[in-house]
Amino acid sequence: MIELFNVFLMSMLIITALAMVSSRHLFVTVMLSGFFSLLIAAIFLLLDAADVALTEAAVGAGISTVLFLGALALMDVEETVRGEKWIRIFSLFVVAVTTLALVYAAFEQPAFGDPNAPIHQHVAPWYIQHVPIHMDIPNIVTGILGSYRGYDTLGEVFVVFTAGIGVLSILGDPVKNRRQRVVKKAGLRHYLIPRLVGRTLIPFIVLFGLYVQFHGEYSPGGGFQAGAIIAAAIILFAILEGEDQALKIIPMRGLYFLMASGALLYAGVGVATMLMGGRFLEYGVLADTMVAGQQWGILLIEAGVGMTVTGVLLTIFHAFAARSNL
Amino acid sequence: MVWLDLYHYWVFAILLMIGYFSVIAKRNLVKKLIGLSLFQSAVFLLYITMGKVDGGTAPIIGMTDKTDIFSNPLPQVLILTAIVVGISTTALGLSIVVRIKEAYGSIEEDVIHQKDQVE
Amino acid sequence: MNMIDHLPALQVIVPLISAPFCILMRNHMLAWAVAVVASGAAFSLAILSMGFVSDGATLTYAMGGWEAPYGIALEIDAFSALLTVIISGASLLALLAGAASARQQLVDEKQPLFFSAWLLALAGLLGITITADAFNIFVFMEISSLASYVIIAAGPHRKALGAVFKYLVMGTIGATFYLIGVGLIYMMTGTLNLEDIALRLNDVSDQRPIFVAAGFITIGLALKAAVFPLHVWMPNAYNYAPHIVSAFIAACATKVSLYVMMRFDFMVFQPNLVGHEFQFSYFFMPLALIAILSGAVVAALSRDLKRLLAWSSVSQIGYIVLGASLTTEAGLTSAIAHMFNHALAKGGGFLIAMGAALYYTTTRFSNLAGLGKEHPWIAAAFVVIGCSLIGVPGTAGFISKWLLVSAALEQGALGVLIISVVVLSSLLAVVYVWKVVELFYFAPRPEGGSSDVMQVRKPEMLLYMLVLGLVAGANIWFGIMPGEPLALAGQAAQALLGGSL
Amino acid sequence: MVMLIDILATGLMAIGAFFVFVGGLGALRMPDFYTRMHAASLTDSAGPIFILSGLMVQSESYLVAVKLFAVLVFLLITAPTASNALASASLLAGNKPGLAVKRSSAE
Repeated sequence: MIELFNVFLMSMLIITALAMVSSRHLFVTVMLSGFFSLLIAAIFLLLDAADVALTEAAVGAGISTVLFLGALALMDVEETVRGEKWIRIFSLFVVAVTTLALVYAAFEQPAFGDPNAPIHQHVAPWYIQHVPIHMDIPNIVTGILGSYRGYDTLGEVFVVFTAGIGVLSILGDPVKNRRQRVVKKAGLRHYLIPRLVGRTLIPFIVLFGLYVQFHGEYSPGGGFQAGAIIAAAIILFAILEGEDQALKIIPMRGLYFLMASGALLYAGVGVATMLMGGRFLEYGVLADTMVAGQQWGILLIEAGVGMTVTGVLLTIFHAFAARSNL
Repeated sequence: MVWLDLYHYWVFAILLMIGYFSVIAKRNLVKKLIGLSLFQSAVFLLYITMGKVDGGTAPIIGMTDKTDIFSNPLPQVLILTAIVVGISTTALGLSIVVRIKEAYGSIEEDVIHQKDQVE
Repeated sequence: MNMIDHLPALQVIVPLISAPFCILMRNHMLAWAVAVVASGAAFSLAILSMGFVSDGATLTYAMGGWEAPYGIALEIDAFSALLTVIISGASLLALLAGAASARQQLVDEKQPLFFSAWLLALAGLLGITITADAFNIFVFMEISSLASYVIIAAGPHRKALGAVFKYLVMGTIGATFYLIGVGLIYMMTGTLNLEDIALRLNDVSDQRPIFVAAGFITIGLALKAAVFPLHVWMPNAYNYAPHIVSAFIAACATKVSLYVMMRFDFMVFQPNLVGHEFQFSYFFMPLALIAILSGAVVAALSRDLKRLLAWSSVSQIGYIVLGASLTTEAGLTSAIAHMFNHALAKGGGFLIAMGAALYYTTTRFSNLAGLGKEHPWIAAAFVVIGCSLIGVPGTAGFISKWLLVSAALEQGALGVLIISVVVLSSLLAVVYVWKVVELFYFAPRPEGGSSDVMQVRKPEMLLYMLVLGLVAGANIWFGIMPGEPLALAGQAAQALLGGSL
Repeated sequence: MVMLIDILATGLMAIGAFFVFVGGLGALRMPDFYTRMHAASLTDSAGPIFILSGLMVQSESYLVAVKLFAVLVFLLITAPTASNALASASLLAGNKPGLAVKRSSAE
């Protein structure tokens, strides 16, 4: 039964992808890409990847759609020029070669879901066995993300940070950009109902974000998802009440600070463990016992991740919105 | 049937093709970015698929007490990272597209190319 | 634990942590100073670790205290030590020399963001070279690429935007290809640590997914390394980037991708896959030969100094790939030594372009005519660096070319072809270097060309001249006394062929 | 008892599925924007009410039931709001309802 559902979702996925690429209207493409993300999140959930599904839903369907729409507000939404024929033929050729390579690799792969596949033999069982011993938290994904591969996650935070300062550097400071233009309408002021409902809901969304943040060790969730959710709540506020109001609550300087301090908190935990006699990001030394130290470490770095992600996503949103005037 | 057992893999391959084609063949810059994110999503699917274990559950201890078989958590960790990398790339790409639109008045690669030639 | 034990971690962490501090600086000079200090620290750490590995030892570090393959391991051996020296040295020198140029090309209030991105690019490149984990390479590759897009997009000309977009698309495709390859390998071996992969690959080496993975990883990294014909993103990106960025990125970015490619190929695939070294050879050698010639031809035809240097890079990357594709110890030694020497020459070349642009705003040939009369030192430095690009005896470029030629001689008949290509391209290099030298010394100054010159402050100029002199001097020094880099290159080549990490 | 719960749950979910199906059909077949939107709003009002109640009846623990209820409440607040925003945006953009257009042309 679940297989059938899986096949259905997969077919929808392919149909959506085809529609996305063939549609000439960019607005349609972007809305479909949100739908695509939601579908693929559902598939991830069926494949037991709850954390990934939550992230994809928050980031892919939520934030990325908002970004695309914000950018589309600044440009023509119609795709006018069709590529020349030789380009299409060349692309088909390149894609065909790649696909042939992938088809060639398909056989001799372990079967889908085979518990004896090499991937399930070597490192993974060790993690599943040792997470309860080393850090005693139920969510194994959080354990690996925060501790065993904490260095990857540090890198990831800095990727996000790079994107934040990159967008700022390319598009310019939102506050200055806004000042240069005449602000016509701020937000959806004349829509009473959305405003009212939005205002009621925003605290709950933030609350949910905080739950996802601090419950990440016990259930799917963690800093990235929480950051995306909290950022989404504030973006909703900005859409309803206007950019300026949102910037009054958290000004640009605050966002800079949020971005930087989140990244620094994460790296700072690493430096602290170094100074306390451990290796970089060896949380065990933070407290008396290994387990307590690991839990503290993961809690702290997840907080850092959440701060940076929130700060960066809001910064990017403001940077786009200031250009488009919403 | 070997073919049908691998259907997740085929979906991955088809999505990859669609995205890749869109990146190379489309002349519209936003379309290229959309294709790029499609291309990356396909790879996410590849990783998550290979982590699935038959009869397993999400790797959270004590979430359900029916089984103690867990799907492989490591690919999930990797893909969490990759998703965030993907959105970062998209955001950066979009901001460049916005600037290109402002500088050239178009987001079609051919038009931009023409304007560069004229100069 | 002793602080020295933390060396591999500190090498990456120091620039990484400095980046967030940079954006909190309100003053652009302060941001610049933070970047200089961080690069300087990274450079001294790199020199320090070079001292440790020069006797054949490797420094290892288990991140978070988790031993590989469960945690992420860092590793510095001769090859990576040489790379870290190149990267951090290029960053430090470009920053020191480029203070005036940055002021010329960038808006003051954007400079904290710019230098922060610069440090992230530096940390990303260092992170790639030091890690021993296949997925960690991807993460740091993305840090360095995203940061490079940002600093290249800061270029003043609108064409920089188009160039960066192309770079972004192709770079992301390359990284995603790499990710597919790593995924397939992980599927078959269940591990991500390079050393562990090399061990466990042996059991499954005859299976198809591994072949395909090798292909995806090689193509993906070749894209990032701008190996012909995947170089199309590079010339424009280097050309339209701010001058200070060109000097940094051109000296080290593509080499890091080449480094990863060589490490993967020689340490993971070749010991395990039957016949892989021949595939590697036959795939890359023709490409390298075409790259060497075509890059030099386009460079000889170009009418802009930066464009010339960028296309010369296509040709010079060809030399590195050619050396690697011989798959012999001598060939690899020449490739690795050329990484170092080319970084010196190309970094120096872009420094000249930076200085010329300070006085004449652009680097078009029509603007630069007669530079030698007004700024004799810059022109003299170009002569030295140009000789190094050509490979004149007594300069650094000669050493690696000589090594390459002697490595090719071992190959018999094939060697003759290789040597003739090398000689031909050296002649082309003489053509393009001579074009510039002639322009600098013998062409008359155009009327009123230098009217809109920016005000260059004295200390900035002094720093610039000092760095330029240092780089030009180094091109000669390492041409006469190539001891240390050559020893490291030899060790690295041995380690690569020994198949141990 | 278990049997009864199963029947009840299946029945509720079937009704919900029916509403969703009708909503989808209407969104495709209705003549103009507003009527189509009206049909589509069925999929996120009546549909979820029945489907989620069916799931709640079936759920194993109270915690799951409460979570499902929270989801339902959230949906019932946001879905109409979204429809309202969409409709008024369309009206502001000058998109007249089909019936009104017909009437004015008949007069």
